[in-house]
Amino acid sequence: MPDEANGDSLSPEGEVELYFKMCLIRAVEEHVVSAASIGLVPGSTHVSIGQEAITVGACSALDPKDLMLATYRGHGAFLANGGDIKELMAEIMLREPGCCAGKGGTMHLSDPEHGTLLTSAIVASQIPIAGGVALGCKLRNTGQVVMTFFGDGAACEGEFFETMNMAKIWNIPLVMVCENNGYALATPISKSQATPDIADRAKGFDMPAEIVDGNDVIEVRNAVARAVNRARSDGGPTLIECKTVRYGMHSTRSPGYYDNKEDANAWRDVDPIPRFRAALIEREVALPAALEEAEARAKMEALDAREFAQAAPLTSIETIRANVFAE
Amino acid sequence: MPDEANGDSLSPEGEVELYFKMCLIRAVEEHVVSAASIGLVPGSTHVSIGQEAITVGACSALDPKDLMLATYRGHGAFLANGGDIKELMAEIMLREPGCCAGKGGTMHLSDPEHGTLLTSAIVASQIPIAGGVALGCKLRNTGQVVMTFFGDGAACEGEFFETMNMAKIWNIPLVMVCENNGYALATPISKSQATPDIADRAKGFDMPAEIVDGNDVIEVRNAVARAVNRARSDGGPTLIECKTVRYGMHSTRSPGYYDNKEDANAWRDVDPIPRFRAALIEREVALPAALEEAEARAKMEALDAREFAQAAPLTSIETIRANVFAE
Amino acid sequence: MSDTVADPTRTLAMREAVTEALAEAMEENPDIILLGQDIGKYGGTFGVYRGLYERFGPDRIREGPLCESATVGFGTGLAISGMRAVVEISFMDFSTVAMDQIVNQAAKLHYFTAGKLKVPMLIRSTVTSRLGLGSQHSQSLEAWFMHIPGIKVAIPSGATDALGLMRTALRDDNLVYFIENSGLYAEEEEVPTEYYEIPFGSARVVRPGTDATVVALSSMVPIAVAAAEQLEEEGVSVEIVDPRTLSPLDMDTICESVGKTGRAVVTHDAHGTAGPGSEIVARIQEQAFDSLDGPVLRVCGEDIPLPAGLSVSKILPDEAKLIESIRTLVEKNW
Amino acid sequence: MSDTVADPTRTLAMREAVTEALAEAMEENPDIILLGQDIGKYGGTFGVYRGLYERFGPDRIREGPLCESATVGFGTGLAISGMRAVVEISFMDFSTVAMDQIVNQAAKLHYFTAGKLKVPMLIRSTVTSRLGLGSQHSQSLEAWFMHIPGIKVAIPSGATDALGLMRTALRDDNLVYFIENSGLYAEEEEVPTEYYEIPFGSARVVRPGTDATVVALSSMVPIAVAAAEQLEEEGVSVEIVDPRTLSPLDMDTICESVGKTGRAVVTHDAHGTAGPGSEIVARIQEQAFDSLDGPVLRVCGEDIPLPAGLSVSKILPDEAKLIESIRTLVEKNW
Ligand SMILES: Cc1ncc(C[n+]2csc(CCOP(=O)(O)OP(=O)(O)O)c2C)c(N)n1
Ligand SMILES: Cc1ncc(C[n+]2csc(CCOP(=O)(O)OP(=O)(O)O)c2C)c(N)n1
Ligand SMILES: [Mg+2]
Ligand SMILES: [Mg+2]
Repeated sequence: MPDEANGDSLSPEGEVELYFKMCLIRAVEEHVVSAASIGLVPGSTHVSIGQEAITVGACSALDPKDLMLATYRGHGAFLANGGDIKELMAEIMLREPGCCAGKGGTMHLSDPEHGTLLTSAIVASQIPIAGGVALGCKLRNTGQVVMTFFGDGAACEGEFFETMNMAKIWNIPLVMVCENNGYALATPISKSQATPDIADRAKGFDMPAEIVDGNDVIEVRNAVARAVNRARSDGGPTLIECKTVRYGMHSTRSPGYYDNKEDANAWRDVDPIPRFRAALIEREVALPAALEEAEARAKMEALDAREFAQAAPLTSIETIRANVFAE
Repeated sequence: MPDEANGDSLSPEGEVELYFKMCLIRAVEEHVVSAASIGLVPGSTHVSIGQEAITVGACSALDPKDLMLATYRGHGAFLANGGDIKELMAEIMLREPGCCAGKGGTMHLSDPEHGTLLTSAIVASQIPIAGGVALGCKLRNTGQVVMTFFGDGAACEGEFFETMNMAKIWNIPLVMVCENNGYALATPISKSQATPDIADRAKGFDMPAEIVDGNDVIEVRNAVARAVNRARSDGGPTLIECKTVRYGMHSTRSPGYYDNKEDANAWRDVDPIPRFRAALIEREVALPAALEEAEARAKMEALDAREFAQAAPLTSIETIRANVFAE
Repeated sequence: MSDTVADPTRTLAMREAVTEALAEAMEENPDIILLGQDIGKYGGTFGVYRGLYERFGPDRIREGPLCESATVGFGTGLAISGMRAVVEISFMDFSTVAMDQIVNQAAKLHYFTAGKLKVPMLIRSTVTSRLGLGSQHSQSLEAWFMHIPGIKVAIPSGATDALGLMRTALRDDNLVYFIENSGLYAEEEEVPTEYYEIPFGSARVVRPGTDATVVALSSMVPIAVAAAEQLEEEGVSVEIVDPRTLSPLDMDTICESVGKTGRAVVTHDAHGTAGPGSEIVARIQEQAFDSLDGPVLRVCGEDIPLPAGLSVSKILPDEAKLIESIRTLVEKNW
Repeated sequence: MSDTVADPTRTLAMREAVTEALAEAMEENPDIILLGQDIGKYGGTFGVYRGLYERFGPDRIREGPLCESATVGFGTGLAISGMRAVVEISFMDFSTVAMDQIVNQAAKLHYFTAGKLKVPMLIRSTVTSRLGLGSQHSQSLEAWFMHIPGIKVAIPSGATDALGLMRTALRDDNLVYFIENSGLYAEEEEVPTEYYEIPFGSARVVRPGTDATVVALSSMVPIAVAAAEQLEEEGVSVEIVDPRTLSPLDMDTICESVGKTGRAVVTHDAHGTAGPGSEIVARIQEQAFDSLDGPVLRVCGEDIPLPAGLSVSKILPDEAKLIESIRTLVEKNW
């Protein structure tokens, strides 16, 4: 974990590793879109393209023992937090070796071994659950910090507020990371938020809040690191709003709505990956060739994972019937 | 409705009328407690003793056409808003001539004719309903303002926040009056609120909010009048927090909890009725005799109502079976 | 040319039927307001509102923030203030977020105010039992709402019924929960051109038969028809009854059928245990015990959370399971 | 002196039984945390937690703000983080505020993570069906939770069962919804002094009989006993079975009884339509059709929201209604 972290506190290798992870997520998500388009991901899947800086930056500020909960738009968070790429791909394609044996699918990932407890498909529902996990960590003095991701839409649901209130009263080690991508399905924040900044919502609870550029991986990392430090030193919860721009659609099933084509393409102008690449080169952290190598490696890993998943057996009926109750 | 109202905008008669109403509520509530103690109000009843300045002050700032929704602690609001005392008493004692035919009971009052739509027994549930009523008024351009009462406990429930957000976005004529009496059942606000002031919660929505002394009927009236003016002139919603002190118990069934006897009796030191009486005399608005007369009249009306209710028939099984569906 | 002239019809998909009934009612009644998320230009998660925003504008097609509980509360507030609210809860699973407002408020206000308030509100949800969207996006929860007095529950199985029931719902002064299975949206039917309504509490005999009665709900209706056609070939004649509304529930039509056939199977996607079928079974044996040649059987969703992926269909009822069940009834001597 | 020495017993009220089981488990397992409103020094709305705060302190008896939804969410979070949560939802009616967390999260996490997460959580609610607190404070909603796979539902009718079931619940690694009727809290029973647990899914034959079986839930159990005693005098012998848990449901014991008596009545306070009894009836006729001399009848809460006041009992089942129903079954030749 970076101490009052900033880009400099990372080694050059560390920064390239962040870059690699962002590329890995991008490559995986592109496979997900393509797999979905040929029917390998039935139903719907919500990719996190364009939001890689948030998940990668935020997770990089956690210790390995820390815990994380995310949303149905969770592939990126899962990978950023160290989840196995093959288990992810297999899960998305509903195969036996998936991280949830292919029963959860794209919206329900779990990998407690790497600290990813769950991703939930009911908007905002994971926020109080994360609060409870944080309370458990505090009560057992484990020194763990708990982070939860959620969207701007989730910030309209009552549980977001209920959790802020409880988190502040009980002073629990919770880091609440809002990925404000400007839309909840087809609803722009102008129609869903009393003020444009979700961070405002923390004011009523006297909870520290920060707004960061969600397309700048180092800025996200640093802000989250401050929150993690606060949480770890018993300073209580923090809300971090990461401003970003949604990748031109809500999900493969529900396109969402944009007033015009420019809005739908706006994410490209702020794409965090080329931006981080340029910064790394400008700051002379890495040579273009090294970054190209990282990107190529990411693509290779993603392709491998996809091939693994496609070759894996679909979840069996025995598996489907299992786990209704714990023994 | 007072225009940028203050005590002076009320005639002396008007002020004495407020005093009378406060005395009326007090007298009714005392009958309710005594009736409950001899089994005439089975179950549980939540009286509003000590909180008369809030309901009377707030309702006095409404126009007759305005609408109001309150809570299970709603006898005071019902009367303050012009409801019939006999119908109230009969309802509390579960009699046929009750305002809800004796099927709602103490927690469920309704008197649309005088603008009291409903009182709800699920904490916070009436807040979004009030929002919807306000939206309806706005859409139909009726010029009506909608007010809802709720407690400090309700300010922990998600719907309070959801409604603030919607009310602000849609700029609806809603006045949200929080009766902060320091407790939700046995839970003091120190255990239930991230900050002691509920008014803080409006900050995150850029909604105007005021804190007033809830035991000063004129102060309440003035603050609500400002909010009503704002709402009526399409200026949107307001949150008003009225600080008060609970009457030594939560309900006749659930005493609530106080750390010590002093806390349980604290309400007496700030009792709004003697306080208003003293102010009226000091400001030479009324002679002690006139106030005594008002108080005596209130007691008489309350007694009449109680006797009426006790003599009225209990709700019949035919009535009980009616109204499951509207025809 | 035949003697009787068939009533003129037109082709309509179930999705279009819902849209049409909404548009028609909004045209006629300016007090109808739609509330929900993503119902504006986007047209709703399932496209049911397409075109309405353009026709009726943002005041009446009122797209709001993502908070189902307050949204239903606002709908109730609109309804008691003299408007008529239509509230979208896109997936039926999300009704869980708004249960207090639905069950304790909207369903009960008319009752406990002794009729002073009315709540003319329609809640619409789509059930996606067979899309494979996972445990939180697949549930058929109609039994919950049947259980609560003060709620009417409509659950059409095709365009004709959806149109007629929706028209009735939009004139009813009570809370109506309207449940549409996404698998039926694209299904087309010949629908009468003349205006008609379908009263609540009137089941439809989808197909006459003499050997067994199948009471089928929603997406199980077309599957039951397929099963019946298959069995017809084997000489087993199956009558299919679609209750169309669960509350009120038309037991007369169901019992009349059972009186004729002596055998009944109830089928739906919802979990079997404490599902809508449990009530139907309980009432059949209460009201038609003497007619029964054997127990009333159920072919329902297994008691397993619905997994992601198309394998979800393996734990849902299908033609084969239904045929097997009917055969058991017909063949076995009880 | 008789040959057999009776097992030693002590007198315990149902409320005390619940408190004792909680205290005992908390003593033994430091990972148990209680969450809810008013559970501290006050001891809970129904006094069930009295004394626990003094014994276990504010960290473990964690009194919090009034927000049932997030409270259940926090409970789930505690549970998946390795603790065991006990969450108070004081009146069962308030479960409506937390349904998503109960039904979509806590009940399903184990399933959709393929067993990676466990949710050892107990939710406790009191049902006040007969206190006359009005429509929003009277509901018996157990059928909703029976309907959802992944939830176990316990519904004791007295101290002995409450103690044994609560002990089991506090060792179960699943979500358990524990339902207590306030009318039973003060009822005392002779309870074994020796430690015992009652496994889920084991019904109790409360009283043996030969002419008719009454399956009774919760507060209807003592009323059924009174009815049976009355009928005994008329020469009708009634066997009473208390399922004790609705999920899992012990049909073996119920069907064994029906196999003997040939007649069954199911009774509970919950609304009849789509209530827990519907499922029990459906299963009895499925599994014991050949034994039945007549339909399985139900004596349940009417399908009316519960009004305030003690007249509420008029629309709930009682001894007279139960007796009438049993007589109908016994007298009529089907
Ligand atoms: C309670 C609930 N309501 C509605 C939905 C349907 N839905 C899924 S994602 C979504 C938009 C959420 O927006 P946001 O929180 O901003 O996250 P994003 O999709 O932008 O990542 C909606 C409405 C849901 N899953 N849960
Ligand atoms: C959703 C819900 N949870 C719990 C309760 C039980 N309950 C009734 S009143 C009350 C306290 C509410 O406190 P507050 O909002 O401050 O109002 P007050 O009683 O002080 O007027 C509680 C917990 C309820 N009625 N509804
Ligand atoms: Mg978003
Ligand atoms: Mg209070």
